[in-house]
Amino acid sequence: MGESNRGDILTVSNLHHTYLQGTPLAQPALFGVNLVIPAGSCVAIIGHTGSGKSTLIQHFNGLLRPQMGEVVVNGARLSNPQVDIRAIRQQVGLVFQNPEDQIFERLVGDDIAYGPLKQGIPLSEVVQRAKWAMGVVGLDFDEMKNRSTFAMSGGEKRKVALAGVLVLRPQILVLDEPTAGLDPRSRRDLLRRIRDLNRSEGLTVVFVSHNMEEVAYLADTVYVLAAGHIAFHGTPRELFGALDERPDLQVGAPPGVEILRALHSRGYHVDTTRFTVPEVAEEVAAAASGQRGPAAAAEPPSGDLSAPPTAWEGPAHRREPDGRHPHAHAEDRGDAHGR
Amino acid sequence: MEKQIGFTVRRIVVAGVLSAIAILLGFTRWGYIPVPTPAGNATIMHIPVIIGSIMEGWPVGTVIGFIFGLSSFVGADVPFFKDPLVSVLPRLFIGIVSWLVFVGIRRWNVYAAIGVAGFMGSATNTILVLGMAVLRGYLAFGPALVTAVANGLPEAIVSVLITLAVVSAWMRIDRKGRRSKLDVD
Amino acid sequence: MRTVVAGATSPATAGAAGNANGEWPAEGRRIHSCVAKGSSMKPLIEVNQISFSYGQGPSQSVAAFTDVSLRVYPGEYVAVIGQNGSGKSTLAKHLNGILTPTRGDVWVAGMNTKDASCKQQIRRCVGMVFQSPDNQLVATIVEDDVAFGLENLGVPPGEMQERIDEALEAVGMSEYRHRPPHFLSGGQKQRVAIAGILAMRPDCLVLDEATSMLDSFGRAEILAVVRRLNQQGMAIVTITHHMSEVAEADRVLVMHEGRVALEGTPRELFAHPDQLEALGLDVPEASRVAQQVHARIPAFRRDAISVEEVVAEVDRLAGSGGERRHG
Amino acid sequence: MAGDFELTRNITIGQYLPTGSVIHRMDPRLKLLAAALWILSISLCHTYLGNVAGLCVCLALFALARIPLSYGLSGLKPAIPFILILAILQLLFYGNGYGPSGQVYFHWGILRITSASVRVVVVSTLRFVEIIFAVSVLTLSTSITELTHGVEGLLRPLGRMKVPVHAFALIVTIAVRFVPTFAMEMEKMMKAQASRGAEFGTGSWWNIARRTRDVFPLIIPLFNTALVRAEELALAMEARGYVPGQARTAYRRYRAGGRDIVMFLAGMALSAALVFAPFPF
Repeated sequence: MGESNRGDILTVSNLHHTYLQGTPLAQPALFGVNLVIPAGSCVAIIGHTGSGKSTLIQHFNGLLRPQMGEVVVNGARLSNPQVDIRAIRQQVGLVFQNPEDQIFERLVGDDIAYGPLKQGIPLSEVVQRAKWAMGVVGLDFDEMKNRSTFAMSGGEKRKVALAGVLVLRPQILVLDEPTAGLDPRSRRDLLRRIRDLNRSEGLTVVFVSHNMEEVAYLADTVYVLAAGHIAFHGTPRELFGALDERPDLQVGAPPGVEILRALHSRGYHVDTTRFTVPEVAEEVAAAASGQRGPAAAAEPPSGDLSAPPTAWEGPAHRREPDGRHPHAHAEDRGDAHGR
Repeated sequence: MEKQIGFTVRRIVVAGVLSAIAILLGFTRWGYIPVPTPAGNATIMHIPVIIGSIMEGWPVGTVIGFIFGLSSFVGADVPFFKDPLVSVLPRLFIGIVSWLVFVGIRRWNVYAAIGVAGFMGSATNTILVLGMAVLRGYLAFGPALVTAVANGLPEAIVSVLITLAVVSAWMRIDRKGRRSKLDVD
Repeated sequence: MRTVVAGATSPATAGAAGNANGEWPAEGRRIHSCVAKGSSMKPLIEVNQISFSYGQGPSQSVAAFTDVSLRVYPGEYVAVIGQNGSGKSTLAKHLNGILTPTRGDVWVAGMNTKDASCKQQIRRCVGMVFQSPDNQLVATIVEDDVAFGLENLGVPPGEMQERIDEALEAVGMSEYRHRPPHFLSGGQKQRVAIAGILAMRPDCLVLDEATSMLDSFGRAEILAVVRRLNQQGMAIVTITHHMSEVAEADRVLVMHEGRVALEGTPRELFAHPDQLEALGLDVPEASRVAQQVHARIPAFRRDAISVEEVVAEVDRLAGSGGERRHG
Repeated sequence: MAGDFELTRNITIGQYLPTGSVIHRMDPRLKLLAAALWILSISLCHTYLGNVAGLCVCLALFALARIPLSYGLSGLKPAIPFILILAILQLLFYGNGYGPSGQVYFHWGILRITSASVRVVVVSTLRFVEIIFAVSVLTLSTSITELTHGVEGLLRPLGRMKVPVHAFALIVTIAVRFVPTFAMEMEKMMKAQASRGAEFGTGSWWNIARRTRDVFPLIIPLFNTALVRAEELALAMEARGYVPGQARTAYRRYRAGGRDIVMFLAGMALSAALVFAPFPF
């Protein structure tokens, strides 16, 4: 957590927040949160209802200002009352959980254009940006721009909400439970698009999720928030490997990891840091055929990550070469074993 | 099923949620549009009453009006609203007037009927409340008239716009083929 | 698309009692195993080839679903799964007469849902929990909300207290009884909604996408409550698009574009991931793992659907190599 | 600035202050009825002395309810500018109005200050203070749930006369139930809009057009979601066996004890006295 390299686009240090501070109804929500988000990374924040995660993400774009501690976005300190908050909100795009609460125009096109038009951006550029944003989330510009926002499915609404934020051209995208309530197909589609945004467009993504399959699929770094402080920080691999020793995190593992943990606790020497379906199947197969000797380390991941179309495709870490990954060493799976 | 009179489940819930909005608007500053007059700010808290009576009939409008009246009575900062005859009684008529206007005009043009009902409902609120304030001796006629124009006019305009937007979308008589601002080609 | 799986693995076609009466549409053999528990009993809910369309007039009506049949026996756990727009939620609203079919009949405990005079009894028999936790609580205090249904049924005030206590206990919300609903989490509100139904002592609980607006913790809370109720003998019909909720059901109906596309036990369904995928549905991860292991080790059963079953299967196969285990 | 969005946490409907006094413990139906009668008689009383007496009774109520008077005064504070403006306007113009104008104290141009206008100013100011106090005692001593139960209980007997009172009670309950829900929804919408570049409360307050335009993208979705909620709520209520107009039993039963009745009768007597007693001036 101490690393503060040049590539950090957002840092939170020793952040405290208390609702209704100074009144008898004061409710403390955050106690000294520290968090570093490197540019271009994809960070998951996991936490129970009431863990303070929504309070935390509202600090990222200045909806809440630090009462104590500091939030720095691209070098701008949010505790400074003089900071240009509209610029911050343009850099940090925040998508809330419920799309109903963030779509307020009658027509899809108008809703997506709301932000840039408020900023006074010329219409021709707004149109260009909207085309781009809608394309990225998978909405057809010509077909959708004049559609009513009432007559949309849950998945479409979420895409409109996402496009309405992307059109601001943020550098950091913050998503609160981006897939809650979606059916599997829309969910997969949306997750793939978010991943593409992160991997191809280089957008920094921070998302809140309870779904460990999703975390495994998207995130390269995970923060677990519990009772207002960071209780765990590491890669998904490290998290899933540590669950046995850290029941306090109250994080449910993906079912594949559950299988490996159950096998591990029954004495099989399986590698509990593996979590994609092909990896888990490989471990299970090894265990079932009695190959999992006590000293055997896991084999390197097989190149064959082509799961059936339903599966989450492959592990979520392939970006070490550029060196931005904060925990590249953890990918060395031999050392993660048995932590 | 369509022919049911009295309070159907639907009418009860619509009256309930619209009353909730009327109360909420009163408790947040969003119910007010600041206009400096003796009656304080212009208000949009009566719009749920109008919407309720257009959508579900005058009894629903009257009930919402009553609840709106009570909440404005309890929460009033302006002295004469602490008189139930000013804050509650006139509000009972907003629903009836807007419903009558709506029913009267809708055979020609539903869209226009909603708009005019929005205007007349708002005007009813302004005229009856201020009229009652004059009758009860809180306001002289002159200031009341000034207030009626300064507050009543913006209230009525906002009321027309919101009522139209909400009711027409709900009745699905939205003008078809609306074009987004982005539709520039 | 009207996928019906040719009964490659269908173990129990003989048990499909409906076939004899010609009640199942003759569109091919289904993966359909008859209910083990209660097949001899009378069905609690009997849905006979119903269709439903929205809107009036043949010109502008939109079919929500066509030719759907379904029986729910006392104590059974049935899941209806499908994508958004597959007609599953509209079907749910037929099970207690909120909607009545355009064609065909729905019988609840021998009463036709079209019979207005039976409405109250049908509602007492089949309780329904809806999607949004906020939009089904009426009262300003938890216990008053639980009482709402009892007041409607005309339950004598003396009896109410006991029923309310019991219902709140069953969902684990007793300590919140004096709270206003807006201080509760989504999962807690949904538990209160279930308590409101339980207090009416129904024979069947229908969950109409009751978990889809909850986070995974809220969902786990609800599933635990539902499992317990089913174990105590209550029939459950759950409408969902979460495959993980389907694994516990006795029987699953897959709806697609207004028709029943697949039907069978969860195990039978999960054995056909390609078909489910074509219907836009997912297979639980444990099941996918089992299938991939099966591809490597043919002796490994491919139809394991839960974490426990996969682990048990490993134990079975590795049992011989026990010296490798150090535990 | 940050506090701008924390709507939910600042909204309390009702301001219940439990002290366990006799007023708090009074049957909410009788309390509500007595309060309504008392407020009505205050607004019907036009004499100086009567209103002074009424004010004394209101102060006594605070003592009886063991609620510090500061709570009543804090309700009064925001109203002071309005009271002043109104008093000045009335003093200056009311003398030209209708009705007996009485003795003229001051006359210049169109301005006439008469005994009648002085009376209007003093009486309406006093009346305002009395009603604020009376309402404060009621809301501070009765929780919002008790209030809705009180309304329902009061109206229940009317149901036999084919008045849809149960429907009304249910509407009030639903309204109270949904205020916090809508408040949270509004907070979320404001935050979502702020995140997309909207600025709330930065427009100058005299910039009416600007402030009004800000309101639309909040109010219209609020109505829309409310109506969607209403549809779902109607379904849920039907699924729980609610049939409008049908006889229902009641979970909450209030039984007015002797003390409740005595207090209510005392309230009635005071109300009657305020209206009918021949106050000399």
